[in-house]
Amino acid sequence: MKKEKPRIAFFDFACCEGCQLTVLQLEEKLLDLLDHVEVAAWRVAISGGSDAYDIAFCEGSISNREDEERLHRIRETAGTVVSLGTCASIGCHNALKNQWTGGEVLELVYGGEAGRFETLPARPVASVVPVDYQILGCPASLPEIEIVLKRILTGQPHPLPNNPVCVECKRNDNLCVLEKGVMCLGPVTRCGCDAICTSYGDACQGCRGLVDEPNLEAAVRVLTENHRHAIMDAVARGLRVDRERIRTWFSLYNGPDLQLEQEKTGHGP
Amino acid sequence: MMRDRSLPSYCVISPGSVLDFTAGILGKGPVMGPMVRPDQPGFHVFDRLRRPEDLVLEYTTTTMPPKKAFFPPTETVFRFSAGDPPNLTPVRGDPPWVLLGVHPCDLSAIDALDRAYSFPPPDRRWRHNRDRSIIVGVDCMPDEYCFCDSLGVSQARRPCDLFLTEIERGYLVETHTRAGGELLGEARTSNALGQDFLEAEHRRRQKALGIQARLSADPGRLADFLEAEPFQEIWEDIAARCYSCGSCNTTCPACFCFTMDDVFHWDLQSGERRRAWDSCQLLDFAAVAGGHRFREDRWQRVRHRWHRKFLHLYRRFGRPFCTGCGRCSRACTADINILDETNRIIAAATKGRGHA
Amino acid sequence: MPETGKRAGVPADWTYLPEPARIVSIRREAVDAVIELELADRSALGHKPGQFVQVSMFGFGEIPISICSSPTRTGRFKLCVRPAGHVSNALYRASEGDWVGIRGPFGRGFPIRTMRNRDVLAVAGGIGLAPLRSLIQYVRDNREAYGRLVVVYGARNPSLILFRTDVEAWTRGEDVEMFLTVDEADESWTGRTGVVTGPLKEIDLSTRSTVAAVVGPPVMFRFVAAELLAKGMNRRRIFFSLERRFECGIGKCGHCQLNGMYVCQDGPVFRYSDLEGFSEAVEARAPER
Amino acid sequence: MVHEANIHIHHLTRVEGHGDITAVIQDGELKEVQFSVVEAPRFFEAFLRDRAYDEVAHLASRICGICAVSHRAAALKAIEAAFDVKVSEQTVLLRRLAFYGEILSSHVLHLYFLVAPDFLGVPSLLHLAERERETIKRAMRLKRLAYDLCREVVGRHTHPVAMNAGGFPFVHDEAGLLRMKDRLIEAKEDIRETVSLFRGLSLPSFERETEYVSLKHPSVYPFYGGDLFSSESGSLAPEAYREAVREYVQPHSTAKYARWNRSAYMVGALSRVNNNHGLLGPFAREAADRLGLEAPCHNPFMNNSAQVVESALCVEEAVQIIDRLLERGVRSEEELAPVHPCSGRGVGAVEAPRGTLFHEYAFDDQGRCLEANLVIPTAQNLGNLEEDLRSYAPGLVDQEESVIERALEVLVRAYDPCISCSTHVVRLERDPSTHEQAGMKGGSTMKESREPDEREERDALCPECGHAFKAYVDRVVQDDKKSGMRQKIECPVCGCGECSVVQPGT
Repeated sequence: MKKEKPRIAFFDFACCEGCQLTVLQLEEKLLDLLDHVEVAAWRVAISGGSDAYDIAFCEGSISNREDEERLHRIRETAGTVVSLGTCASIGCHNALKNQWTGGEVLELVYGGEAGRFETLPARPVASVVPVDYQILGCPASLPEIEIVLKRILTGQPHPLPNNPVCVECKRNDNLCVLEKGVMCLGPVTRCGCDAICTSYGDACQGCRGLVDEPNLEAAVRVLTENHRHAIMDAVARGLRVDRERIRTWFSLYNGPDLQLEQEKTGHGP
Repeated sequence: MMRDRSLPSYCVISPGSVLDFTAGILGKGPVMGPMVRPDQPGFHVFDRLRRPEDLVLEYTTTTMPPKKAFFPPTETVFRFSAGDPPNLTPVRGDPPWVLLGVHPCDLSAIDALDRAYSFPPPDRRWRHNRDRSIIVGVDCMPDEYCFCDSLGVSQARRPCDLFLTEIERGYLVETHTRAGGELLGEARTSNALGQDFLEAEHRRRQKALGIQARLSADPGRLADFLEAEPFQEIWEDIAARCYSCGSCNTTCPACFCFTMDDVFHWDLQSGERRRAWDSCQLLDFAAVAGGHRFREDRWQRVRHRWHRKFLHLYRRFGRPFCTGCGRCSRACTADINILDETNRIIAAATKGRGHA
Repeated sequence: MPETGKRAGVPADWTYLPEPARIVSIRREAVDAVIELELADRSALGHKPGQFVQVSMFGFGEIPISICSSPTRTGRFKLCVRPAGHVSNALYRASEGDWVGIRGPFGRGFPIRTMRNRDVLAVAGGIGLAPLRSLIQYVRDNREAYGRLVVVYGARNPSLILFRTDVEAWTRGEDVEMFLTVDEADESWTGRTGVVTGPLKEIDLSTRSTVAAVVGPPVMFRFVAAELLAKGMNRRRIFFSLERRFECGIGKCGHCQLNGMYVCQDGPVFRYSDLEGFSEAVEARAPER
Repeated sequence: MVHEANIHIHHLTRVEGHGDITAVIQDGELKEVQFSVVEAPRFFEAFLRDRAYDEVAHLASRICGICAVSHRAAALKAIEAAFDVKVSEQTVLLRRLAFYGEILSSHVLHLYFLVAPDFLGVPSLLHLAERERETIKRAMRLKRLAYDLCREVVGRHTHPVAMNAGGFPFVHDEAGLLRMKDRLIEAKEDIRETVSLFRGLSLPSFERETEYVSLKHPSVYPFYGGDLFSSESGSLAPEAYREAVREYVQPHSTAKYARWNRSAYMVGALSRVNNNHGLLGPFAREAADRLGLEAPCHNPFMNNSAQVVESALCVEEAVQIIDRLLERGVRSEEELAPVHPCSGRGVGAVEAPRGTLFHEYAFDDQGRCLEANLVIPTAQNLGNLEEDLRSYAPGLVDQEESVIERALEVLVRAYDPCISCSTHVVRLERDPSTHEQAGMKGGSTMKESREPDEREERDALCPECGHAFKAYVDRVVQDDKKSGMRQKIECPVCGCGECSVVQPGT
């Protein structure tokens, strides 16, 4: 059964490289990984690099033509393409600029010079080339990276986790942050992060994207009307909690998803 | 087991002796009890007790129920490694917990799980963990979400070994099993006097009075209603507000659904099978390979929750799988209150039929 | 109701621990594989037609698969796997000599007692033929104890016909009345086309002495039941085998709950009359009452 | 001997982000040397607008996976300044502790994974698996220690959680802090070994004096804050950073450049050590002495040594902070310093691993961000890096091409450039002219700064000297602006008299 080790490569596009750094946190397990793969290219860690690889991890969003071409070359070379992290998988905050057209965003930043520059709407990897595995998270969570690596190496698919963050949060025995006066997107956000933010008493900002069939209508109503503590807290601080605010908040990571959801159900937040 | 006719027996333990008593148990094995987690001041969790002074016996309901002592949120069921045939090593369950400070509602929930998991064929993991455990109950004071009284569990004792009721002199201790008596062992106790019983009785009355929230029909009638009528509008109305986040199930002391999955170790030859809590409110709960989901619509899942708790399991085990602890209402991210909604169902069923 | 096999060496103490079983042979057909298994201790599985086992591909997970061989044949048993999820994919790709894990058999099988001395009508849609094959073989192996054996089998297209050799043998065999139909024919197809209700209409059943076993996709039940009822069959003599998600097989994990019943223990074979009033068994998917 | 060479190192490896080095040698003479950032732009300053302040803090850490704590802290300081929030001493101590985790992890990553292979002659640390198992293990241990310190304080290293405006919404575990303390003390041995390793590596003896800029604090090593300090011109309040830091754009690079008094300045570990030498504790000083690092040091390669010294400092001071926290007792900050958003503007300046980092935001009364300006260490360093390359490369022209290539790479790596941080990178066609980018003007919003005249201003930038002079203009003509006068100003650098800016009146 022993065949040649598959060759693995890491590439980054518009991103913070935090997901690759998270992979580096495998530490001793990196050596385990090296029992099963050869590293063909990993710019952050290794000089040189080879153009022959089987598994390509792509981090970051695609937002210019050069990157788009680079990604196409990667897709042609690699048998397996993995989008690593939320930027690569759903666009993340890079896609926030997409709410404006390319011209507008440039206008916003570069004023009269806009004509000199080129930018494309930031897109997840899967919108440019077919992707075999998706890993969510900003940054991707180390246990999930491990699981996906193992699944790739054993030929298993990795369906996106489809439970809301609440499930993992409760398994961690946490008091709901909503009860502590923190507004939270956990109930409509995909889990897989082990509810790290809420476990530390922070709000879930939805970095892993929406679950399938989220009840957005309920989410908006809950966040604007029902939230005993959280709303009281916000109001006490002189903040308006209205649909507009919630809608902006949802778009933090879910811009593209929200659009889809809106098209599908005819309503969104 | 032969019934010990001398049980229950009574004695009184002073607050100071409770500390010694706890310290004594801590010396013998792992103990779980309600305590304040430093990062969540003001709220209590069941967790492993390491210092006797951390135990809090007067507390409002914990966020998560004590069932995790016997059925952890995630656990390894067995390990496998390559071989001819492959080696399968069962992973024994949790340590034999002494579970301290369990409220009557949670005792009742453990009893419910005992029945469900012992129903043939039994879940031997649960039985294994339960058989080795000792449970010390404690009486509680209800909050606005509690409606245990209308489900008849506010004075539940089964399956505890010892039960404490706070009185002037400390705690009135009821010994319900021989194991409980052994646990009490050398703890400094005094005889229970008439006054102590009166006080405990008074406290129970106070508690009953304190429970404002009530189910407006007894569980048996509720089951009949649920069986007889569709209540479609009510389910759809709840579903419109529900996120399907599963918090109601994951905080429920009487829910016991789970899911299993495998992980490989890094040699990619060996690995383990893990079990984790699941929730029937989640979209994929009833999904089968190929993608078909039985109970695709949110309202079907909402209905399933009520039906399961108050109808199906009621019929099978003769009791609702709800103890009125109110955790799900507290935890609901969308403020759906199980009691209010249930009373709505009862009201809809009894409308035009006279009284509830 | 067996909680797990009652054979020697089974660690009855450990509810979720499988027994190793070796793949003796594997025959891949168009989109299915028929896998023949033997338990590590070579003991018989001891199942009834219509029961299922929980099959583990270690490292991949565990799935329920109905047993497609009859207990009357050998100590070994066969499973028919259609790759639909990652466990079944892995199983489909497995090789002879590989080890899997087995728990079970679980559930109630087909009512072979009720069927005794009566006519048996087996209606299969798609992969539903797998559990029925176990019943068909069983009836054929105990031929004198049963009346007519009528098999109606519908596949989506000719390439998706399961157990081709068996189907051919049944077609030829004098002890079976075989009706085969496909939804979508191709050029080579000379047989019947259309859904299973087509042949059902034609068959002349002695409704009073027939017991029907129906296995197929959820959408099939409604039409088949309607047809059988129209023929005058008693709803107590119509049996459905339901598909649900099973994780534990012993009525604990909750995934397969159908009203007050656990499909894994109380089913998967149900009397149609018992499903009536079960909103989730019949609504939208199953026959109108 | 190379007389003609066209060196182009595309997508330099073992740095954070994407950068190219270009060197052109003709007739044995260095004609051109450039370091270009080719990272895809991410437009943070654009999309931070309209975001609520807590989202701003959340997004800010996403600028960089390696300096996430710094970015988050800079954003929090800016937000807290804008809303006039005073955080507790405990919060400050914990934030400082998080910095030690981040600085240590960043330095260890850079030193062991990115730099050491250069000197050990391998393509990566992973290639040492056999030969130098101890070295690898030590690197892993230190990295794990740094990550765990971050985990203990802010949940994780990359993109801290629960590090919020006003304080932490959870209570830190004293037992966990105590365990960290023990591990930090144990780690001193690993730090000593690290000092020995880097002491044994011979660094090029190249020197070029430049302007060293960092924060400076009277009593605490200034990662978390202090006054802005330049080795040339002394102290300045951080809020006044715009008076000194002038950002501009070079056509060959998508990251912004910056200048101060000189045409370029340096930030980072070396600048910090140069400017705060007196604050090194005994353990860090021991490291500095063993490495021969004395302030002021003008050898940019010694930035690596300064990083080792700072690693020692992190371990040393983290222990002190934990002691201080445990002594006070870690308490719930249930009454977090309440954050009441109001219309305002704030600047947050911290020392990220690679140097001084500025975040500036303006908010409306609902705490929504109106505008954002982020000045990143690597951007500030790029000018100085190029000047170093320009002065270092001529000494190499006689070498083999591969040797030059490697030497230039090593110099770039010494700066530890973190290119993903480049928040407001631009993409320019190759174009001979140099363009200055619109910065933020005090009191005005970005929109206002984009008056039609701005185009005129940009077009007038100096094609000769390659240096924008908007900084100069901003400073010089600030007063005149108030008079509403329009003024034509010539480039003070090249003196060609042809390039000029028409400064719009208000």
